[in-house]
Order: sequence, then C-alpha cells, then structure tokens
Amino acid sequence: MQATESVADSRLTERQIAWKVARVLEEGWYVNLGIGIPLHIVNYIPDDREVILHSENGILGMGTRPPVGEEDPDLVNAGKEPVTLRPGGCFFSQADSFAMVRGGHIDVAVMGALQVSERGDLANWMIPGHELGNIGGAMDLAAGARQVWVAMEHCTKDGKPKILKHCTYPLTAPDCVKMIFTDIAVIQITDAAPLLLETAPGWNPQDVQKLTEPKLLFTKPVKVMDLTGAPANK
Amino acid sequence: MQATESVADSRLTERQIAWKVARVLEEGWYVNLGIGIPLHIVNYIPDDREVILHSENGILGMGTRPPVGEEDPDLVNAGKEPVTLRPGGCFFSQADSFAMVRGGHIDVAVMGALQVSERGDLANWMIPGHELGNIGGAMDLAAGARQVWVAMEHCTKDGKPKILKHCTYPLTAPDCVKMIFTDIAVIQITDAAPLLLETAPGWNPQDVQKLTEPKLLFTKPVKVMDLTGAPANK
Amino acid sequence: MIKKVVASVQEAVQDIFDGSTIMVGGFGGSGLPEALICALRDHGARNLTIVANNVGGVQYGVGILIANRQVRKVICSFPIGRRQAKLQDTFWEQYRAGALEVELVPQGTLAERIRAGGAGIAAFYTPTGAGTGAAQAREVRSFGGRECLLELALKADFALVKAHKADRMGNLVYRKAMRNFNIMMATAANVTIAEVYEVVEAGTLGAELITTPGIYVDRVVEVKVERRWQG
Amino acid sequence: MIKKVVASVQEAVQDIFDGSTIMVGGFGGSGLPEALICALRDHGARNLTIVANNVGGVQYGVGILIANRQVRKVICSFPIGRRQAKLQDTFWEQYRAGALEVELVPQGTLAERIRAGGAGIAAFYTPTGAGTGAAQAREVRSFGGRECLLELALKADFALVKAHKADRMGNLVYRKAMRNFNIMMATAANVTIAEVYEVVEAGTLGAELITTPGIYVDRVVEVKVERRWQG
Repeated sequence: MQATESVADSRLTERQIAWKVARVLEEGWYVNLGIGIPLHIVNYIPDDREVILHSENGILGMGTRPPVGEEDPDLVNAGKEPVTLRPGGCFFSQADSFAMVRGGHIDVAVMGALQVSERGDLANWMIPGHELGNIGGAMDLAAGARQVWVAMEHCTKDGKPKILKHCTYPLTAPDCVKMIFTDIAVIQITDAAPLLLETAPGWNPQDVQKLTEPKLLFTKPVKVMDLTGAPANK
Repeated sequence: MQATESVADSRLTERQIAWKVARVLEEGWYVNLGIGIPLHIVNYIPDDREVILHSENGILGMGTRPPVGEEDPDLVNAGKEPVTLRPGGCFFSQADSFAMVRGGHIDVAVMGALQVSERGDLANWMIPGHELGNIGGAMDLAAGARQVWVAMEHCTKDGKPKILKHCTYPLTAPDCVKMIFTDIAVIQITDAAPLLLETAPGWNPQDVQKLTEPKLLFTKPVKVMDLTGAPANK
Repeated sequence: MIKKVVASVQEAVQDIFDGSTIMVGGFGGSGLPEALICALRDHGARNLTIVANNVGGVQYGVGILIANRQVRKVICSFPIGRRQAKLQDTFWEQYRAGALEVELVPQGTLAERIRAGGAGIAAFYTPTGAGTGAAQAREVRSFGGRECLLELALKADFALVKAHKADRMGNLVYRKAMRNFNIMMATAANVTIAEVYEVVEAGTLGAELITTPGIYVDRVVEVKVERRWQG
Repeated sequence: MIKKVVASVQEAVQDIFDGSTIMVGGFGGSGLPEALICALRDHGARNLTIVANNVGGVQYGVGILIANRQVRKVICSFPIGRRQAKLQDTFWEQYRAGALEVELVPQGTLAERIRAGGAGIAAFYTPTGAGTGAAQAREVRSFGGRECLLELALKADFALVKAHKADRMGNLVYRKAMRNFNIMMATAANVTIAEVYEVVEAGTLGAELITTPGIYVDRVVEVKVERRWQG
C-alpha cells in the first residue's frame, strides 16, 4: 500500500472521509456532527463502539436515518433530516443543547470548512461576496467543543488550497481546529505547524504539500490510509 | 364593627394575617410564599379559586401539608416542610425556578420582613450584630417578583415600629414592597406615602399611626377588617 | 377556574399588532407552529420583527410571512438555505431594497439570549464569536484569560410556540426534538401562544414531563393535524 | 460499552483531594446525596470548599463535614438555621477562628452562577442584590434603566448529586422536587458523582424524562435506602 506515484483521481469520496473519521472516534465520546460530510459519520461508527452523538437541536444519542416510511417529523438532525434515537438517548432545548456545547462537554465537534489556517483558525460560515452567511451553530461549536475536527475536500472546486497560512474568509473561531480529515490526507494542527499524519493511497507527502499552502511537517514514512472496510468509491 | 377605642390585645394572629392575605390573592395568579407567616397562606386560599403557588426549590402548583404518614421527603416547600402537589403542578430545577422569579413571571411574592421603609425598601435577611444572615431566595424574590407583599407583625417584640422612614437593617431590595399586611393594619406603599387601607377591629388610624414611623395617609373612614370566616384567635 | 384554551388560531393571534416583535419556535419543521404562522399571515399584521432560528421557505415557517411582506427584520442564525429556491427572489428583493433587515446571531447565542430574556438576566458574556468579525459590534472582555463577548437578553411581544400536548392551565409537553427553541421562547414574550396537537385534562400530563410550565403560557389552541414526514 | 456505575460510595469518592471545591446538591433533605456525604466524611479529605444551598445539621448535609472540620469555605445562601442547635457550637467556633469562611450568595444567583459554570457563560448581569450591600463587592451596570450586578460563573472539581434513577450511561431522572440544585451542579464540575436509589437498564428511563443527560455524569452509585419523612 506504499504510495509510489501521484494518482490525481484516487481521492476519498465524501463517504470515505466520513468513514475515516468514524474509525477514530472513541468509545464513550460525546460528538457533534456538523452539516455536510460530517453528517455521514453516523453511518460508519462500529456497532460495538458506543459513541454518543449530539445534535444541536436538542438530541443526545442520535442514531442513523430510519427506513423510508418510518421518518418522524419531530425527530430530525441539525441538517433537518430524519434520524432515530438510540437507547439511552434524550431530548432537551436548544439552550440546554448549547449549554452542553459552550460548557465544554462535547468531546469532539466534526465540521465542514471553507478554510483552515495553519494555526487552526476555522472559516466555514460565509464566502465573501455573498450577501449573507448562515452561521447556525458553527460559532458556538467551534468556540465550545473540547476538540474541533474538520472533514472536508482538501481543495476548492477550482483546485485551490483550503488549508492556508491565514484564512481570508470571515472566521468562525480562531485557533480551534485540532485535526483535518480530507480526501487526500489526515493532518494534525500542532503548535509548530500542521503535521501530516496520513495520506490517501496513491498520494505522497509532496503531492499533498503542493495542494496545501503552509509548510507541512511529517515524519518519514508517512502512513498511507488503510481503507479496508471503507465504503466503495461510488 | 367601627373601631371606637384602642384594644391592645385585639391583634390578628399569624394565621389570621395569612388568612387576610389569602382572601385577596386572585384567580390565576402565580404566587410565591416566603418562610414564616406567608407559608400559612396556602391553608386559606378558597377552594374555588385557582391560585398557583410557586416554591423556589422547584415546584409550581404546591398544595397544603399532607396528612401525617403521607409526607414525602422528596416533596417539601421552601421551609423544608412537607407539602403536596395540586393537579397541573410540575417540578423544575432551582435555576429554572429563579428564572421564573427573576424574569418577572411571579405575580406576587409574599414575604416576612424585619423592616419596611415608607418608599417600600425591604429588610428581611439580617439583623445587624448577628454575624451571618440567611439570604435564601429573598433577594431574588424581592428584585424579581412583579409585586412584593409583606406579611408581618406590625411591631418588633419590644414594641418598636417595623415600618420606618428608612430601613436601618441591611436591605434585601430597595423600592419593592407594594402591600403590607400586619396584625393591626393593611397598608399600601404609594409614591406619596404609605396609605392606610384597613385597620384591625378595635384599632383606629391614630393607634396604627403611633406604631408606624412615617406619616400614614388615609381616607376617612378607614375600613375595618372584616374577619368573618377567619381562623380563631387560638 | 383557569382556562387558557382558545377556540381558534384566528382568535389566538387577533391582538398581534403592527410593529410587534414575535418569536417563532421550531427548528426546520420540527416544533414549528405552522397553523399560528398561517393565521398570522391571514391576520396581516405588518412591519414585524421576527426572532426565529431559520427563515424556512415560501410555504413553511417564517418564510411565509416574508413572502407576504409582513416582516421588517429577522433575528436568526440561519437566514436562508440554498434549497429555498422559491423564497429566494422575494427574500433578496426585500433585503436589497432595505425593506428587510437581517440580524445574524450564532445559534447558541440566540438560544441563550432568549433564555436570558425569560430569566431576567440582562446580559451575559460568552466565548462564542470572540476573535471573529462578530466581536466588532460587541463589548469584549476577558474572564480567566478567555475572551468573551457581551450579549444582551432578547424579549418579544409575542411568542408562537408548538408543543405536543397542553392542559387548560397552559402546561406544555413536547415530543422528541420539538423542544428546540420553543421552551425558551415561551418564557421570553409578553404573550405566549401555544399551538398543540391535543389538549388534555389538567393533572394528566405528568408533573415530571411538563417542560413548559403554564406560568409561561397565555393561550393554547388545539390544531389537529396528521403528523407525517414531508421529505 | 459505557459503564459509569461504580460498586460503592467509597469507590465513588476515593479521588477527592484535599483542597477540592465540591458542589453538593439538595435543598434541605430533598435530593441530598447523603451516602456520598458520609463517604466523604469517612474518606477524610480536608480543606474543602463546599458549594451548597444550605449547610444542614450535624447529622445531615454539609454540616456533617463542617462538624468533622473538613471544610475551609462554604458558598451558600442559607448557612445555618436556628434549628441546627447541635451544629451551632462547631460552626461558630470555626467561623470565629477564621478556620471556616462563608460566602453568602442569594439563592437564585447561586443557582444561576452554577448553571453558568456548566453552560460556558463566563459571567452575567442580574438585578438581584442591586441597591443593597451586596452591590458593594460587585460591578454595577444599568441595562434598560435597571441596575444589575455582574456575577461570575461557579465551577467545581467534584459535584455530589442525588437522583431517583440512573442507567449505566449516567442518565439521571429525578422524583418530584429532588431536582433543585442537582441539575445545575451535575453540569458544573470536572467530576460528577451521582447517588441514586436505583440503576435501571439503558433505554428504560424515558427519553423525555431524563433531566440530567449522561454527558454530565461520570460515576453512578446505587444506594438502596428506605425513603420516609423524618420530621
């Protein structure tokens, strides 16, 4: 599985990124999943690992989407999609929900991002030039969760880096991101610089560096992601 | 029933004061009853009048003390005495309870007092010279309830006025008391001065004035309390 | 006997006045007081300030009132999703003409400001938004080395909320994730109007299940609708 | 599988250290974690700061720890009632010698400061105490023409709470007026330890009845005691 050449189309799918994150969520953690790629994570948490999912509209113990015909309009996630409740789950108000978030009780919030800076600044709520952004719960989650992880495409649609020296978009919160999971890499934000932990199969560190603005640290050989058991490409 | 002479021993008992207050609580009001005389009020609310009692430890719809043997250690009032719950009553935390109070949702808080000033300042939590007072919920109730009523003896044990030009004891809240129910009078705090509304049977306005430091307003003839149906003197 | 149940949604909203500030509960379609919103559209009060998490679409939620040009200002965390294609034209036209003002508030700050309004807390310091553009319009202060923003309580003239069941005393219980903004909004308005699926006898809701005590509710209206997922 | 249930109250309190700040739930004897308090007395940790509404007596509540000279400071609204004759001597002796500090806080402010600690609100402005001696030690600021005091969040190293039932995931339900300070205190400590009458299967507590979600609870210990009124 050692990467030997750059294979431009061997990027992880959105579901594979979600699967990758799901593998490293630990038993007993309380985790919030943001809109977008993170919402897929619920489908890939191993059955024998109790990770308790928080939804900011007032749910702890959120489960997967119910079968067609069993959707409940009073039971939706942050993306307003129907979900289920796992045994031991419960409901509360949005004020209580964000008390949980702001009070540092959520172990990890996994969010999408438009940009992440090398020191972990997060921009994910507004594209300059748009008249209005949608903040939602992003600012509270970024400021309040014990750890913020980002799950996103490594580059913009036109191939520009989203991991930058400095964010140019309006910030969601400064200095909050600890881990970044993309379609080509897993990167940890450290005090020194972003640390490249893993690359996607077919990608070597130099290829990832080319698509990343700040200088990446890494230790040779960089681990290549093991995608055994991951959802299929399509 | 016109008072014609001063009868020093024709004072209302504590239970009669409570009964007097209970008669003027209105249907649909949410009312908090403080420790002391006010806690007796629950016993004298007419059966056909729905007054909903709040207890700061997290109860709405508090009822009377249960019969001996039916007390529940998990159902006590602010004085830590056993109570019951009326149909439609509910429970909540102390934070939610004081959110109700502070947010101005309690129509009337009836409290005991050590001193009340002519402008409605309330002192009821500490006697100077004592090393420590017990604040309890008094400051929150005095600051937060829509109306604060006082139910107390008119004078101290050694016969000194408790209704003063200025309180000399530490304040619970300034400018909050609207009505005072004592063993000899009912007095309303107005912008101009305390207004004597009623006297106990056997008391005339001048007798009440002698035991009250600020000048009382009154309109002749001052109403004499009708104690028909009140609890017996002993 | 206390009786807060009114006969119709029309009666429930009849005293809403032009220029009112109105909180509207719900998160997406969950816990959304749909019948009250439609009654408010038919009632026609204008120049409204709406406090709601999201605007919704032209056929549901606060979007109905925007499409009907009754709204002067929205205080929300999520003004308009990309899926709300039908609302887009009306929304942007009013927004660009300055006829519709939007105050963007982070969702947790919005929830907490409403709670503060109901709880008599004048203002509070939160870390949310510190170090971002949101800090420019706020007082910033450090507590224990952490920057926080000062946020003010939010109150309203009316709150439109949705619950599962109510009794005549105004006690409300919710089903599953319906609670969302409804619980706080019910506490923060001068007049709180609750739309419920069912009114039951006082004393049957369960004292430990009542999450909006009747003290917060002025009017209850029963709206029998079939609840099903609408995709 | 998440399993927060521990075998004994001794095990539950074993890592409480000298100098800890400990929140103790309850209002009078209602919702009071009696077995945990006794375990803490036997454990012997000293120099404690206790946050509790009231001190109780020599045989119940925080008074047990004061009588045992384990407490350096109490943050409370109701330090010592006249009925607690047996505790008076020990209490006043320590207080006058400066060995026991008492911080008096209005009950609603105490509850809200603890909630703020759990909710990540650094500080808040409340009208409670404005215009009284309490204002002297506080920042005073007017909002909408009303004077308010700035109050800071309270947090703790440990919270000892009492609930009716729990499950292995730490979810708690309360019975009647047991909730009092327990709900907020559970949110505001690094380690929350819950004493309950009964541990039941996960999924059986009722999703709408759980008022302390397991996210706030680190340890659960079942203490089977007969509940009766003790006068």
